[in-house]
Amino acid sequence: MMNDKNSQKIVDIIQNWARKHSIWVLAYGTGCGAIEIPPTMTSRYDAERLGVRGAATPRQADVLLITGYLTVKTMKRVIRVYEQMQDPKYVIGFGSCTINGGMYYDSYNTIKVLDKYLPVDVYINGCMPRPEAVLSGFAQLQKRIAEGRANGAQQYKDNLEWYRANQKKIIPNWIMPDYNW
Amino acid sequence: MEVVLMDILGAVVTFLVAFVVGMTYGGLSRKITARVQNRKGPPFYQNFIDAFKLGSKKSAIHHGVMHHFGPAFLMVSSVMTLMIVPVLTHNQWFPNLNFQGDLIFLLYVMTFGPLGMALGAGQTGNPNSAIGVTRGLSQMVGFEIPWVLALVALMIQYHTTSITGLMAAQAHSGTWLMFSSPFAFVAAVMAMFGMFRYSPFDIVGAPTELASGPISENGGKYLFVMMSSGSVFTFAKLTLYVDLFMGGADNLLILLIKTFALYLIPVLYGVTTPRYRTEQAVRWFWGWPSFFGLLAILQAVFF
Amino acid sequence: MREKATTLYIGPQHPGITGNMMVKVQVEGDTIVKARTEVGYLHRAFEKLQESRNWLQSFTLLCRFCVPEPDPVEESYARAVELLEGREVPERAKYIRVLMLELARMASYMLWYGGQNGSLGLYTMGQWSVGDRNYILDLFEELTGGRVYHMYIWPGGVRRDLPDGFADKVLRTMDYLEKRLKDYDDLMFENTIFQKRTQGVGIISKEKAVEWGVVGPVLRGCGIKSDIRIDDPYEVYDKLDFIVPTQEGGDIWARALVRRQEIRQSIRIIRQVIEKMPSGEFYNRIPNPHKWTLPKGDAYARTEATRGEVGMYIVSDGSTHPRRTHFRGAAYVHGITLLEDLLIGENVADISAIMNSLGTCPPEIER
Amino acid sequence: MKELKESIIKRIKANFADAVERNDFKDNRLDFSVKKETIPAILFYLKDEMGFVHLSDVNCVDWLEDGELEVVFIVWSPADKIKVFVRTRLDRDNAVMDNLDMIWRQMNTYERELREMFGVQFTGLEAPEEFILEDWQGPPPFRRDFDSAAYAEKTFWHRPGREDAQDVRESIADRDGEEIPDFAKKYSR
Repeated sequence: MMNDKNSQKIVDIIQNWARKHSIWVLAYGTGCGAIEIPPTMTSRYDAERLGVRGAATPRQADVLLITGYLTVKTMKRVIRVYEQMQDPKYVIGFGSCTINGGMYYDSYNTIKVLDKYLPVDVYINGCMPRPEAVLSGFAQLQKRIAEGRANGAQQYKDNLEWYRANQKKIIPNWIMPDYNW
Repeated sequence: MEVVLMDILGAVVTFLVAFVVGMTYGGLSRKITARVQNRKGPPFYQNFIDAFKLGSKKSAIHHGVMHHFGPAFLMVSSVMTLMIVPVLTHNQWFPNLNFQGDLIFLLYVMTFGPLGMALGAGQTGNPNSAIGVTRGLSQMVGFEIPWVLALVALMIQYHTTSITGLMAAQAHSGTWLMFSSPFAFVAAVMAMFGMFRYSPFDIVGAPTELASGPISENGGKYLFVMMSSGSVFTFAKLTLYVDLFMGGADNLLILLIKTFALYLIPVLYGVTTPRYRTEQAVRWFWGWPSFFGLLAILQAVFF
Repeated sequence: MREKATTLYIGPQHPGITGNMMVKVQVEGDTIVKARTEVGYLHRAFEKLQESRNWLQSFTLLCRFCVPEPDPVEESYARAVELLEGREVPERAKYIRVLMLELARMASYMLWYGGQNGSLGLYTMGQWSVGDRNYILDLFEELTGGRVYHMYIWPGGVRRDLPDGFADKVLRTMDYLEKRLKDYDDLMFENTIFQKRTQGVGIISKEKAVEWGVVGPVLRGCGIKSDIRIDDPYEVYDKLDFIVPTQEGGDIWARALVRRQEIRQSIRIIRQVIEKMPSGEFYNRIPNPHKWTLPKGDAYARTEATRGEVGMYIVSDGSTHPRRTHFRGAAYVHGITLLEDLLIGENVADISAIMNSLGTCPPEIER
Repeated sequence: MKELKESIIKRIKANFADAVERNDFKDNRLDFSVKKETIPAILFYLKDEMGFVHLSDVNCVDWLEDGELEVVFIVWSPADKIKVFVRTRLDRDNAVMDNLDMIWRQMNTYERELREMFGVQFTGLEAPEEFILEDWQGPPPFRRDFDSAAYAEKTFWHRPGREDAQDVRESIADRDGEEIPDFAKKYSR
């Protein structure tokens, strides 16, 4: 019965609805964008009313919020954290510097294009994005989840070699467990 | 035969009611916290969505058998507690397995879950979990003393070791135990702070200290089981307090009013307090709460 | 018998860390026996990048040095440039700068209120104070166009004059915040559990404070009166009436009390600035920035920020670009050597509280 | 202020013959250039004998043309309210100095950074080799002959940014299916 295509579709819709309204964001401030996260979460903007809530460890989180530029050293940890998260998981690129490097275009220590290394579901542009922009980014993610289009994790799994090659290109000393889920 | 079937059906109904009520209380506590904090807060049914989402997540991690059993132990402990506690008096839909001495049995069952969880958390190999578990056990040692003292006082005073016996005593005398043995009630309520693990006794999963303690490595379905067992356990504990000290309840509405009033005590206190360190928490439990427990015993013996 | 030590990694992904850094601690029971910080997760090589920006373009980078309070960095840099070039700043611009710096100090302390209490598990405080901080950010937004990054203090003055009615808005906000600070006191400083958690934790003695180069509120919490606004006055601080609070003890509680009083002094300074602000020019125009050269030499200017002394050292070789800039952050001193030493012997539960009370700001360390 | 500066210069000159002072600053600043061997002695003297207890800053300037690295120490006296710059020049290819973290404990951090970023070696410095960078294989990055932009160009993916004259209103309107009124079209490029 559960394998039936139509019932699977209904289950998907219900599950996506639940996922949409319960977004647990990993508490990892990778860059200076972390400064606008407290206002987003606290009384004036109150992201919790949309179901957005912090999660302390990657095992419990749904969304990895890349708050700004990633240095090579942080990149390694971010990949590790991302791979520890459980499906379904989403990545939000936050700030101009995740899109094309922003003002760090000539820095030797920051990556410029996040989506070559991790599958990004939603980008929020601006430096700094205002809390309204962050909320709008979450709303955009919710829309994509409800439509079933936020499938970055699947994309990562399918094209793991390509992502790995890119990651290994900038991280010389690669000691990481295999990604097998 | 029909009686047994009815009992099983009743147990399922009890569990479902406990789950729904516990979850709603969790959601309401989030709402109340949010209102105190000047914000709108999530809808009161947010916990259901969270639980459903956690249940629908994939769980690909595997840390060994005990890690799987940890949440299961918690669930078993919660359900056993729930089964022993009389939910409503004289209602066929809420049967319970009460027997002479169930109060003593209950003390053991309530510690069984955290111990099983400790085994599970130990196997994940996460140091945060290990430290969280030690903290949890220390805190349990702390609040068990006033809690046991309060219960022993009741047992001595009313010469019974069963919950229904105590309820019968209250029905007979017409006064609630919280008025006839106030010291035991105060000690038990103070112990309740530790049981519910709201601030200032949220030292087990303190996020800014230990990520989230024993549940650090548990996401998805594990967390779903733990969340639901927590909700069931919340309901069971609150009902137990209502049974012991507030004369039980005849219908669901009375029960909800009484339990929610009790539930508000740790929630509202927790909103305005930081958390204790482990040794401070244990010291707190061994201070005034234990003193009130001793007073309760003195009252039971001499009056 | 020696207990087996457990290694705990606090960070980089950890809710209790004050940014993107790591503290690796070895724990015996609940006591820390060894602590090692690891930084560098935020290294963007600002000082290298500034060598390929001209003197004015550097400002986009400057405010990213320490995000909670970017204005003292801009101020230090602008003042160093003015010092090197000998450029005069109009009197009105000086007052506006002080207004800006004190507003930034308040915003930063509001964030600290949240961080310090969050580290101890009192999340309500953070919800209140970070929420109220938005009122200050609204002022910034009206004045500069940005909530967090302002790029408002320039060499030669400030970028724009105050808009009409801005002073009234500032005063109204100050009245509101003064009222709210009383609520904060009730929730935080009169809370016995907060006192129990902070008193006697993370103690820095007076001698140690001097030896380890402690600055700012942390030093004042050790009972030493030291404030660059008084010692090495810049802008118009010598014309303003305010006190530098000190507190004996050197523990988290003392540092919290110092900050509690300082935020009130900031309100006092802002009111005086609004009252005394002269009219006139606000900007001594610089030449075309693409052709703007500074004379050969170097300069160092420093500013009192919420974390302590932040300074900017610039070297010019007579061209349109800086030869070298160097930023001295307070967290550079507090966040590594001092933290490693301070954590030893403390309870593992207090790591986050100690880090917050020192005002550790990782982007300032690695830049 | 002026007399104070003069007396400080006098005392330093009396004890350290190789110190070259500069005293043409308008503010409370003094400047001494010394040989690198004198650095520990002069810093000790400034701290212990003259009350310059606070170390404000340590940093390094790369004078590529001269083949030299210049290390600058800035110390501050809370009592006299004077800041003193002490500077020394090192050979760029053989940049070695004595370890100084017994004078000020926080010097340890500065030395680690200078070692990593400029390749200045401090003999006797006890600290892990890596400080900010991880697995870095190039030359010390803050030296001027290291080209950050070229390295970034070579190592990372790049994506061109939005051009300054571009108007995003039309693309936003396209995405959301909005109608741009005719009068507004005139202004969009």
